[in-house]
Amino acid sequence: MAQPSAIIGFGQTKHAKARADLSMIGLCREAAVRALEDAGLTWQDIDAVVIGKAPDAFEGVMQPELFLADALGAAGKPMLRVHTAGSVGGSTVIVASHLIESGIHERVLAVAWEKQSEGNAQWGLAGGRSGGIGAGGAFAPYIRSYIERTKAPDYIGWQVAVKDRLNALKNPYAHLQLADISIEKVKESPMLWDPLHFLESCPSSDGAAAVVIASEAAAKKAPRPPAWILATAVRSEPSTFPGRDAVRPQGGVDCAHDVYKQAGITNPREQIDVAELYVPFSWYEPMWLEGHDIAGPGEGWQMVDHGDTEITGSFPVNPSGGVLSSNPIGASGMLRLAEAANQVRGQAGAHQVDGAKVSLGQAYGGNAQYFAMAVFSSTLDRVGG
Amino acid sequence: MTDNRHTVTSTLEFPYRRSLGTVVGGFVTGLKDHRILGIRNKNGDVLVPPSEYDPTTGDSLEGEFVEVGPGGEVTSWTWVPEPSSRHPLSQPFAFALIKLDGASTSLVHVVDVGDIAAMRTGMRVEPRWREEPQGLITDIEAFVPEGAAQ
Amino acid sequence: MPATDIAIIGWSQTPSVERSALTEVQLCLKANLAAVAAAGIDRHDIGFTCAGSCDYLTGGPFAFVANLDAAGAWPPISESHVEMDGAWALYEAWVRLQHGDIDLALVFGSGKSSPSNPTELYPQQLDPYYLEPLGLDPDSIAALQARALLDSGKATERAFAEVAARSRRSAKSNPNAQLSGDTDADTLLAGGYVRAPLRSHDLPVYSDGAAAIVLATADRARQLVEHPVFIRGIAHRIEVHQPGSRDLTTSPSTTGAARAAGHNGQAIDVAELSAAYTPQELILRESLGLDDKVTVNPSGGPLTANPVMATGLVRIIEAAQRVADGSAHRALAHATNGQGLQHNLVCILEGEQ
Amino acid sequence: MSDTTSTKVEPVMMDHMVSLTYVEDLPPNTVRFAEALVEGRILGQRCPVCARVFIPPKDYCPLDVVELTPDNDVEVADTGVVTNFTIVAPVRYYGQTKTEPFVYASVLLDGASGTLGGQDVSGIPADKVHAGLRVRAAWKPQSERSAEGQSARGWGSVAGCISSFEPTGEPDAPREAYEEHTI
Repeated sequence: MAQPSAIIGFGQTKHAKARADLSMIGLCREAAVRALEDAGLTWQDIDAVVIGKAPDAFEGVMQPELFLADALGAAGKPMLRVHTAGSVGGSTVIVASHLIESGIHERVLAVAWEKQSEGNAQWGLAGGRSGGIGAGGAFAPYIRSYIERTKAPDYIGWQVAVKDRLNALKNPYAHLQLADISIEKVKESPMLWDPLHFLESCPSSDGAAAVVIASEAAAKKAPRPPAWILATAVRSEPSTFPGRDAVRPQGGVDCAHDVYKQAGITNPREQIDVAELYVPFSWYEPMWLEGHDIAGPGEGWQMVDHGDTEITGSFPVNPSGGVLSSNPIGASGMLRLAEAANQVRGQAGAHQVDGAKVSLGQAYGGNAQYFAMAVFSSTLDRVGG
Repeated sequence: MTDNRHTVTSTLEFPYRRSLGTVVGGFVTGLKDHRILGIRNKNGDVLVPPSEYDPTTGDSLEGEFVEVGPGGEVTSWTWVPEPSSRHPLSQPFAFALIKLDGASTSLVHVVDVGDIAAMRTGMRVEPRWREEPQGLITDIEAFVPEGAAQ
Repeated sequence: MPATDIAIIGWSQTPSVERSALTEVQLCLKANLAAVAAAGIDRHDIGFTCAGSCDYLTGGPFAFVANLDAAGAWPPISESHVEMDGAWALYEAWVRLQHGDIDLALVFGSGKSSPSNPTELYPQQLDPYYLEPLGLDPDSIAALQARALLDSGKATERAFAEVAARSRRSAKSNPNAQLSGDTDADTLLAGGYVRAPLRSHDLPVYSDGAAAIVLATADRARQLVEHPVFIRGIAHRIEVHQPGSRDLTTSPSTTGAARAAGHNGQAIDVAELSAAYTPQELILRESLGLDDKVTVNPSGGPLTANPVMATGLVRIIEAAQRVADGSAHRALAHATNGQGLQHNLVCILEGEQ
Repeated sequence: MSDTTSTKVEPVMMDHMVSLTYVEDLPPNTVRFAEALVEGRILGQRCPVCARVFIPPKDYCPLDVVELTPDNDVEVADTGVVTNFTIVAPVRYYGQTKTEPFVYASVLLDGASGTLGGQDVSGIPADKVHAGLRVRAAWKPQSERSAEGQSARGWGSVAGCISSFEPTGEPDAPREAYEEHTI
């Protein structure tokens, strides 16, 4: 049976539009060195390295983990490269956790990254061709359907955009630091993909994230509290087919129920103290609250409207500022899981949610068709006993 | 469609702009001054090309650059009789591993000697510099037999 | 090493061809359908699926997403993808099966090399600062490795040619091979150099193709098939990237992977090695301690069929085939990733004790 | 935590053009689709298991995971309904030729189960485009039709033969008529 595993170290870069001071190597190492320091370990303590990133064409290096492997201390060790589109950062953590849970390794380093400034993600998303619509163009119709289905008022998206940017002010690593953000500014920002405004969209960032995942024995020796991984799950479904519900993809529903069941969660809204959800466009916050059955149909936007998802609310979402504040694509999913883990470790600093014991991290990718989710806890016990 | 196939051609093209950081950046900056830099690790080995880390341990290298070469010895080589559009020289040339004087590792580069018969393992070479440096590894246009650079 | 025994219970590969008009997903579908049928399972019983492919081969960022169609991803499935040869997808699935909550996994690998020119494409796979701007191509890296091997006195050009001739002869009985025929070293050595000291016979073919394997936990495997092929050990190791910073004449990562996979010099009957270049077979033989009694690449190996990103998975299939048909008691399969044998995986297969 | 970011020297950059050419054969399903389009016909493919009609044909059903053949090809109408859309302000990037906002609509053709994505809607102001709008294909003149836009990456394109979709003037389709097939 699976052995327990825990996140014992987390490091991330200062995310920025361009980290022109660093090579791709330097970017990954900045996060990895910080994760090792947090875990009180050195490169020599690591048994295996798992690397994740979104499409190679974003930086123009085919399988860049081949040249990054020894830069991440992997010489003489196993190295895996994961690629599951936008969810890849989450999948990378999960693949690494499996290496512990299977009993193969004691300490695994997982690194996820993107250096968007080297290339152009919109070009990449368009397959290098003209006429690309960007991720926002792909998701805007789904958002439009959500609004139509739930009769949500238009300001809900603006509220999420403001909340996440205010949260980012408490996170020194966040790319965007928009102290003067306001509903008015979001509403008045250019319409990019109707109904999405510029300020309802994620930035394009350079950044990396890294975590050290350890066995129970190794975690108990860690200098700081571990985040026990109570549950992980991934789900994939085809990009598009007749009858697909792209607003509430079945893969997202199934993935959520899988982690809830593993973790012993019967009432996610009550039993989860904080969630880091992959929200690259504002409306995805209420969409995932409903799509993961944290809120009932049409109730997700009401949670936003009532302030429940604020850092001081009853169900804080993205206290780190989320993808709306930093989007190094390949790393964004890992940041969600690792930020959620840091909350139950009590290590989240100024954006710590008081008393967080159980957290949810989620990443999605592709055409809202790839999901990677994890539940973390400050103890090894299942939620609800 | 000569053979009844429906063939489509597409090009994946993008002008990438890379930031090099201090170590690769220091190396290519050195090339502009006709200096080849390595970096020293904890064991005293001089790594060429230099890296921000020790490849065998992952440890950070704090940037003690060491000038090496410019001469060195070919430790392995092959001959490219028909260069592709991606190769740095249009005439036949050698790819070679070159251990520069003072270096502990070998650098991959090209050797321009005109004929395969002039190549051998152990031969001494030195850089021929590009007239207009671009901040790239190819600012060394090619290595040539020692004494032939002028 | 974890305790749960995992077995290979079904497999399939599409024939390796120089150019297929079918899309990668269509090739994957053929391989997956046949592997699932061979295992005699219902695809809905598969607990985990893992794929290996590379976007840059077909030039489409997110190309791998389309391959999901071939996995049978509706209703949604628990699935992952590595930007690596399918052999590493198999590794990930083998790890996942150790958890004990699922008992069947589907693994597939695929690649179409025909759309691109390897000499143009593969420099993109190298360090972008020091190597890629030189346009260093895979044949040249292999040639640097070959000359280092010659200079070390451990091999001769004739030995390279003998590997090629034997591989082509072996491929005659492999219906999936792209290149086969009767030849000998003298004939091959009469050819000119492509990258001295390598001639065209020393280089791999490039193929379009896909391969799939169904894995099962031991108990489930015994219920489903008469002769499950057990994975006795599987492990992999990577080395330093810069070719000038490592000894190209040996493969310590292969030695390390084999040891971690539990191979301690026991007799091996058949070895299927991802030696895309003839000198690499000699390097791998030494690194694995394989003597002349071991039958190496009875399929013809990557010199005769090389669906990049599935080549390693095909080695596991070919080795499993020899165990299943009784021609090998213990077989070793090897996969590689990157250039100049940078990253190596070893898998040890056996039949029922 | 240590701070390894602080290097105040001017960053050293490297410009690097990557240009890779790919030559592919179109798969048989796309060849049939492209050839029919030039003749003014739109081909779909009906899965005998689930009865869904996919356009363009893929030669397999991704839901039932069965292979399909030319025998499963069916013709669908060149009229249909806009099921969903957005108006895209084109992002600028290398190779992008679009400069003005454009309509990006999904069209469910009569007789099909899946939509054609990314279609232009003309003959109506962009702000009047809406879900439920009945449309008909605006075919290019026969002499200008080509297999342009077809690729081997799985999604056939009508762009070489159909320039856009135009309103038919019929009343809007009720939402129930297409709700299950919007994306």
